[in-house]
Amino acid sequence: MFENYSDSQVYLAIVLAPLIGSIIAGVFGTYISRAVSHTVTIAGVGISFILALFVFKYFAFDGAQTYNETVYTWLVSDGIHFEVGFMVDNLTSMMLVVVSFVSLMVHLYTIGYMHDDPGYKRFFSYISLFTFSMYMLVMSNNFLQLFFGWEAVGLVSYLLIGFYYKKESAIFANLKAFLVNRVGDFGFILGIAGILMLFNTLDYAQVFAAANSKAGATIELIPGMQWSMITVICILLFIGAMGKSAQVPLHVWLPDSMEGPTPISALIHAATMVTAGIFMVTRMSPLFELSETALSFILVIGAITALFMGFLGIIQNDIKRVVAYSTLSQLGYMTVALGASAYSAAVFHLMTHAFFKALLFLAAGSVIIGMHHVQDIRKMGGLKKYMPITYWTSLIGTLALIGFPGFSGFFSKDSIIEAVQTAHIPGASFAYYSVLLGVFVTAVYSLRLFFIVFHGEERMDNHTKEHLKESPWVVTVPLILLAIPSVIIGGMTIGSVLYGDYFHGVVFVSEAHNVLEHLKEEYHGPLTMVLHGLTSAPFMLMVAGIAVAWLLYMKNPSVPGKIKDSFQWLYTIMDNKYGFDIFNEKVIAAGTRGIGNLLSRIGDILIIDGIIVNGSAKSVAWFSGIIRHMQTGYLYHYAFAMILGLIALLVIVVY
Amino acid sequence: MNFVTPDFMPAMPEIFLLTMVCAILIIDLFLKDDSRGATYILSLIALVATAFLSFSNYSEQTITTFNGMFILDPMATILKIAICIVVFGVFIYAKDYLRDRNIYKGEYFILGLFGVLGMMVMVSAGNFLTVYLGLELLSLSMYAMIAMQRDSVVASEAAMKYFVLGAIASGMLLYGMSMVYGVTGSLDLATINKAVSTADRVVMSFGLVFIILGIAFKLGAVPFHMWMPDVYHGSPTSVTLYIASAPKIAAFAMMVRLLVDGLSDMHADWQMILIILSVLSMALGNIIAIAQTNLKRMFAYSTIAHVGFILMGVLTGTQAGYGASMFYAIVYAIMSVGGFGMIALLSRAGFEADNIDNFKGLNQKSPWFAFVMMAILFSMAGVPPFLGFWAKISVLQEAVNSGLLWLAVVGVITSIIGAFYYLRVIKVIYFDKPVDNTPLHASMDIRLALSINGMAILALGLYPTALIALCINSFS
Amino acid sequence: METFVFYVFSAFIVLSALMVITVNNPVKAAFFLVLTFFSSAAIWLLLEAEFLAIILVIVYVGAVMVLFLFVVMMLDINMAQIKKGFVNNLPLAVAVAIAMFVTIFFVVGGDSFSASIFTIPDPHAADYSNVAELGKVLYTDYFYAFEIAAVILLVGIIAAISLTLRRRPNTRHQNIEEQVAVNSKDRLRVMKIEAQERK
Amino acid sequence: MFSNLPLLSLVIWTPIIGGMLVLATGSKNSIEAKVLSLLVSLATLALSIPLYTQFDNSLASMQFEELLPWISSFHINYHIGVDGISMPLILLTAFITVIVIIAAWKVITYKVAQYLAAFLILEGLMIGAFASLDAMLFYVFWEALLIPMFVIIGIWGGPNRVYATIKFFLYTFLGSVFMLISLLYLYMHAIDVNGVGTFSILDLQKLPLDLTPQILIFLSFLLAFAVKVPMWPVHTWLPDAHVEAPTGGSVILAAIMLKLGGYGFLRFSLPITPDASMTLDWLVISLSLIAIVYIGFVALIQSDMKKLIAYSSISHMGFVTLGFFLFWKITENTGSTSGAALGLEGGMIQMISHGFISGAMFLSVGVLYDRMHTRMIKDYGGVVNTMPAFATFAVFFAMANAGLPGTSGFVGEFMVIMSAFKANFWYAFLAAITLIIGAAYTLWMIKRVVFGPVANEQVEELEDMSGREFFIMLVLAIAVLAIGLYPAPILDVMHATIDNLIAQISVSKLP
Amino acid sequence: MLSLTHFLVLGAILFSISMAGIFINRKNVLILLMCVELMLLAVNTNFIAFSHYLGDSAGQVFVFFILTVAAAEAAIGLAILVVLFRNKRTINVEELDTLKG
Repeated sequence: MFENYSDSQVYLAIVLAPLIGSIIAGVFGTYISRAVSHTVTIAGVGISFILALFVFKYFAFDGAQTYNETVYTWLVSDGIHFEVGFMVDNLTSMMLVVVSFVSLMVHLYTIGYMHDDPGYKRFFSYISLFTFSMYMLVMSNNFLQLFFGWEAVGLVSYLLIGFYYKKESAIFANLKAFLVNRVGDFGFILGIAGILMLFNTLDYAQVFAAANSKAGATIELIPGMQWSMITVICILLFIGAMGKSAQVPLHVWLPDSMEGPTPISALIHAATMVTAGIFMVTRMSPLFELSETALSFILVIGAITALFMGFLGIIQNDIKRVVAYSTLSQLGYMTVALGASAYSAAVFHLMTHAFFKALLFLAAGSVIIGMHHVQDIRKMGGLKKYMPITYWTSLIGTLALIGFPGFSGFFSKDSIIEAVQTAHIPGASFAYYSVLLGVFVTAVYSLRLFFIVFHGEERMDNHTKEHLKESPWVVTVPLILLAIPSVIIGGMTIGSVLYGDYFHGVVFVSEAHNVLEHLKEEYHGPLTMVLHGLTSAPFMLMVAGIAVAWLLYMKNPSVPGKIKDSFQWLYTIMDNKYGFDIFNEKVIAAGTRGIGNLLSRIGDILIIDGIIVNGSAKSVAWFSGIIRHMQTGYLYHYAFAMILGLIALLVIVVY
Repeated sequence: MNFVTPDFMPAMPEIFLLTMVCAILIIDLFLKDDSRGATYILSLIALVATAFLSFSNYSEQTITTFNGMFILDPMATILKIAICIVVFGVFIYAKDYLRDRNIYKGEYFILGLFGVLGMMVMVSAGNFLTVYLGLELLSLSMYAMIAMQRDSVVASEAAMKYFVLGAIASGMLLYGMSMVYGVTGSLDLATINKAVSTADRVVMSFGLVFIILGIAFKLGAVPFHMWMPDVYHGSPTSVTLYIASAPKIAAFAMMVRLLVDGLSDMHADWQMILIILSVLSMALGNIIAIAQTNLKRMFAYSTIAHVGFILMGVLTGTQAGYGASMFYAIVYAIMSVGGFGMIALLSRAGFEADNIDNFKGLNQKSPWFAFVMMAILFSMAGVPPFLGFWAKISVLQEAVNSGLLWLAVVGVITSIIGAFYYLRVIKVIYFDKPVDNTPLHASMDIRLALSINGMAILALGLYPTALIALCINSFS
Repeated sequence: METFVFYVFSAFIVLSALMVITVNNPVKAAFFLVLTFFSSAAIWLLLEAEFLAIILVIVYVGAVMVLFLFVVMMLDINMAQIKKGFVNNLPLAVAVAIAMFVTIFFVVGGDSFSASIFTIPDPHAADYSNVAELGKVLYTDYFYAFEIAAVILLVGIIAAISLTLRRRPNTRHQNIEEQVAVNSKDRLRVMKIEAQERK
Repeated sequence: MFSNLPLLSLVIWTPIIGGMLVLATGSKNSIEAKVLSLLVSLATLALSIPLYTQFDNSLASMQFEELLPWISSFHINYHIGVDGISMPLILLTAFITVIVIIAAWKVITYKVAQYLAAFLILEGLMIGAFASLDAMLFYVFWEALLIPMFVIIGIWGGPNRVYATIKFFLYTFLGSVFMLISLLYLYMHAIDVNGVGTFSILDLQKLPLDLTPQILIFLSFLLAFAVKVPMWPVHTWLPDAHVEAPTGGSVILAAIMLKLGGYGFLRFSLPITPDASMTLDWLVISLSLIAIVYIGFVALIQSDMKKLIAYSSISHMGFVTLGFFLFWKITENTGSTSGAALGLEGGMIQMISHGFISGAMFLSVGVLYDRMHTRMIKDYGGVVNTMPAFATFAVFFAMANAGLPGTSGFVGEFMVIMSAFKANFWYAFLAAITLIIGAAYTLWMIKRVVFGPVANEQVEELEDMSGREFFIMLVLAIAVLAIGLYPAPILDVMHATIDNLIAQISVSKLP
Repeated sequence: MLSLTHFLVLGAILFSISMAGIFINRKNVLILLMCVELMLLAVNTNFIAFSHYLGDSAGQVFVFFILTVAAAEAAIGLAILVVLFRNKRTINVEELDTLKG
């Protein structure tokens, strides 16, 4: 069908198909029916999915060379070519498949989920636009386009979180999301600027090729202190990743983003967009490898995110927020992997996570549909018998999430834990214990959610209960389709992705950091790994976690309340999410406004306008009012002025 | 004794004008009040003819006659024409105003024409004596014109003040002349100029100060300006029109005759004095103008500020500087006559439009005249593309060229202050609602003349080349 | 001798001038001014300006001062008012006058005009006619100025008349021409009056 | 076909003379005045297009030059021409004026002919200022355009218009008179050097000059242009002027008039006083950075939409001036001039882009103001419910204002930040803060105005945009998007000129 | 013997007295006019003295014209005074302050 994959038209088609769908559904939304709008967008994404599969095949199985071509020159200035172009290699093709697959599932799912929503067509337009943006991001061959995609997905995220624009909380959340992301972008663009300064180009290939030769470059940020330029760039770039991938402290927007419709949470805020940071760092591995400081920084940030965001999952009562915190925690895992130079592991976890997390979100969405848009888990319970498909797929997702041996999550997560264990850079041991403990925490909150929602006492009101039934097929089919890779994809691909040469020539790891090389020596196929996993520490912790969850939420549901009462202070801290939101609102937002007020009142209004501008005008007017009385109207005063002037001039001239 | 009949030809315009005035004086005696138009028309004809005669008398060379008392040079010709044209406008603007106030008498025109004669004498003066006589002829005519509105308290007060101060000023001028005469032994300006180098320096400087006082009084430079606001304000607008316009040209000519033709070797001395006067005039004029609510008074202060600029050109002591000042003086006269003309236009029987508030909402009543007034005001403020801008530029350029950069800076700073009060008037015209909706009633001639005046300010602003060249070339 | 005459008349001038500015009554002031003029005429005679000295007396005293007096008399001036505030202004006036004088004196009192530079001219011969000398130049060299002076006087006439001449519309006055030109038709009108019934 | 015509003169004088004609139609026949002025503005736009199509990108010299003697006594010539810097700005002016005239169609009811005429005359004067190659001619246009603007704000402005107009006028007047003195000084200096005075900008650029006069001249230019741009701390006239101005006035003010300041830096400050620019570049850079950050904060707390956008304009114009003055710091820091053109061209494209975006933003406010007669943010809320089409454009332009990639707002900011990093990390750091603050104030306003539940009854009754309004917004949106996606055509015309400029300023003019 | 200086000093004294007169007299415009006459007298004395010592008749001619003009001036001044008095019923200098500021 597509014989020549290096033909740029294929890649253009992948990118443009959803864009065209989006434009049709969005711009011409008023003139077309709902059916048309979902058909065109799904067709667009469908085409790109199929093409992505071919591309994947081409790279993964046919062993194609990296495709790197320019589409058009955006602008030329100072001899630097800023271009829009595609770079497709193994990493990209994998991302393409993940993105297009999840996106397709979400598109389908949306038909059911958004069935009654007045913004139906708008929604399809947005998610197709998002797909386009995400393609641009992952297929970029330069930093500029990366930034474009980076911001574009942010824009769509903004639009979608605020999809219910009448809801105060939604439009607050989207503003927050955009701004927090902008903080990350702030670092990101500086990082790009640093790249341009160091390499005089923004083209990946050229930058990576020259990376080693520029490793010694320094920059004087504070007079007298020389910093490694690469470190500065890497940390700045990673700040961008922190924003997009919601790493502490720029994670605050992600839980709030759950204000958006659930399909969005699955697509954008779990599977794809939030992993852009992971993708980016992986892409930049030739740079990051040159800076141990940056890696260490990444490692620590990731570890903190992985552990502490997990804790918060335990006390959440909103079904989507629990999953959201879980996402945060998992993103922390990926980041930890990046820090440990296990880029492949990070991307591997990214992939598996995309499937099972999308699954979990969509399942949650299914529950929400069933519950008539109630999201509080305290009002659920015993849904197993009403929603069997949802129940089973959720179980698969949960098991994958907690890394139950054999499920896809197990392979990726275990690899990360082991990789960190092997790493030696500063912060590695902290990270190791964090992720290890994280396994326990993950098990606790995941199973807590699972038990409370699907088992135990039915706490919903009668009206809801009467209408409670399994979701329609457009909802359940995507669940099933996602459940399949959630189970198998890990074991299937671990060999080639992690320990094979799938990422050869894509991801660069310096000898000193090459943790996966160590792991590779101990790896003897997925089955052995599962067996080995059953005896490892993470497994024990996971089982302990399941047990605790079972005890607390199935066996003795009253205990959690008591624990909460006796550790009130801890609960308060956690309920306030460690105070990040309060800090942001009370200190940063209020502080910014305060500074604005201060500058406006004192700077502009008082000093510049009041004293200098109006002040000088007024003083001239005042002086004028005074001095006009010199003109007394009396003849002799006039004569006096003349004579005085005369005498003064005489004195000046004659003497 | 051998008496050579002097060459009368160069003085033809003056002789003609005098003949015309005498004729008008006699004709006017036999006219009834309702046929006063004849005097008006005849006066206008006299002015046009005089201007034409002056024009036909134009000569590149300097011609002297009447024993050196009369000088005809390009500057004299141009200024005479300018004076005639400006006074032509004055008479047109004044007509309705005079009629509305029952002072539409032949004396206004006759005295006005005598004043023109005086100005022409000043412009062509080659001798202390002719300077003095021309000055007095002009001044006496003006004193009388001001007091002509006999039932007006303010007019008679203004006349009195002007008279007393004017008499003092001319007394001082004479005192200075006597000193210069004493040390140079001559009243002839050219002779004096030659004698300056050998004359006693101290006495010369001493006399110079008195002479400058006389000039400065006539121009209205601070601190010899005090008469101006009161006189401008108190005089009937028809007369303010006259006082505020052409006499400044004559005063400029007097300054050039006395300082440049007569005392150019004293440049260092008078430059210093003029700098002081210029700075004080620009600053004080502009600042006090801000506080004014009476438009005539405001214009008076604005005139003081303009005088500072006129002085700025002359004090450079360069040919180009004199030319620039001359240009400024002519431009000022055109703007000023337009400005006061607007007041006359808006005034009607029993109503003086000399308050700034009287201009409220003019744009609603008459967009055209609002535009004309705006052109005049922006021109006065020195905003391009209006004529006043070029006047400022020429003078500033010469100041800069003479190394008086700081003076130019003072000039522009004060003109910023100045812009404020002009803007205030424009604001009233354009942004405010009219207080009364009485439509403008004015005869065709005044409307036409004012329109031409306003358009001249714009058109000459767009293409000032010829006028500037004329002025500059007058001095080279 | 000349010196003596000079000092005597100078003293007169100065004193009477001071009186002019200090007396309250304008009539007195006018008379002191006349005295000043007379004394000045004497001084001018010392300077051999006979014609001007005569002119000063005839024109100034004879015409201008009379005009002054005429106006003073004509205007009904409140004398009581005029007396006030004199002392208050004195210090300033004296200060200004002294400053002025000192300044002038510094210039004219120095060597600039000393006898060494301006030698005292020999007196003219007895047949010298100041009038003839002035007359000769007045109508030749100063012809132009003379004409202008004539115009100035004309302006003075016109101005004075137009400012002060008041036509009183209500005053009764005879118009001879009209009286003569009158005929019976204008004066006499025959009217027919209808008889009316007595009520 | 056009080669023989004095194209540039036509572009300048068509709107001015057209404006006079419109005035002549009087206030009675408003529809005739409207049609006539639309035709005039379209004709001007049409005439200006050959300036682009026939422009030779490879030339750094002036093109479409016309030279006529004007005031020979002072060697002032009617000398006009365009290069890669001025040509895009002229096109922008012609374009925006059409928009403004269409926007006024239904909105202005009071003295329509005068309103439209003022805009047409203003257009001609602005183009004249951009095209002038004679400093005095430039100054004449530069000052003269204050008059129509003064009238526009004053007659059709808001309640506090008097204060605003006078402040606007005096501020700009104050700024420019010192420039005038400098020009006069340069004229005199030209006499000293060449024996003959000149006001030709190109000749003045070649004039050798000592450092002290250079610094003084530079400062006077700085004052003139800084007021116009406006830069902190001489910016306070702008918010007042914007708030009081009618929509069209705000659009022209933001879209074109501010650009005159930026243009002045390129045409006068940099080439005429390169050594002073080098000595004092820290000053301009500091002021620009203060503008970007400080004004960003101030914009954040504004409660008046127009004021907010006005402050945002100041902040965005900070990028322009920043980009223009990075050259020396870059050479100092990196030892090469690479990156300087990036800053200069970034500044240029920022100006053009800001022309579209700020214009569109003010028009958006205008759309709301025409319906509700309030500019206060608190009076709105949930506009999207009743005006979905409008909301779409509002969000789009807000995003452009926040510098979203893909819109024109991004291009300039991006280029300047790239360039600033080369000069100094902290310049880029401070400049990049706009990414956060800019988004914060713009989107916060959008949140409060556009999103949310319907706030009150007036909002409930709002009608969505008319076809005319929609058309204007669409045209602007396309422009913003086009520049954002493919800015190369605009940049290509300026490369030669900018390179030439850099070559000029890298040579010292010290004798 | 009498030098030129004598006459000039006399002129200076007269001139100064007239100045003083302008200040002292705040009540009566008439006396102001007289002060002006005094001033002209000082000037005339100067001119005549110079004329005499220079042996040049021009100074005297000038004085002749000054006298002529002064006469006309006095006529007009007094006419204005009369007009003023008719309007204000006073010639008090201190009351001539309608116009000021």
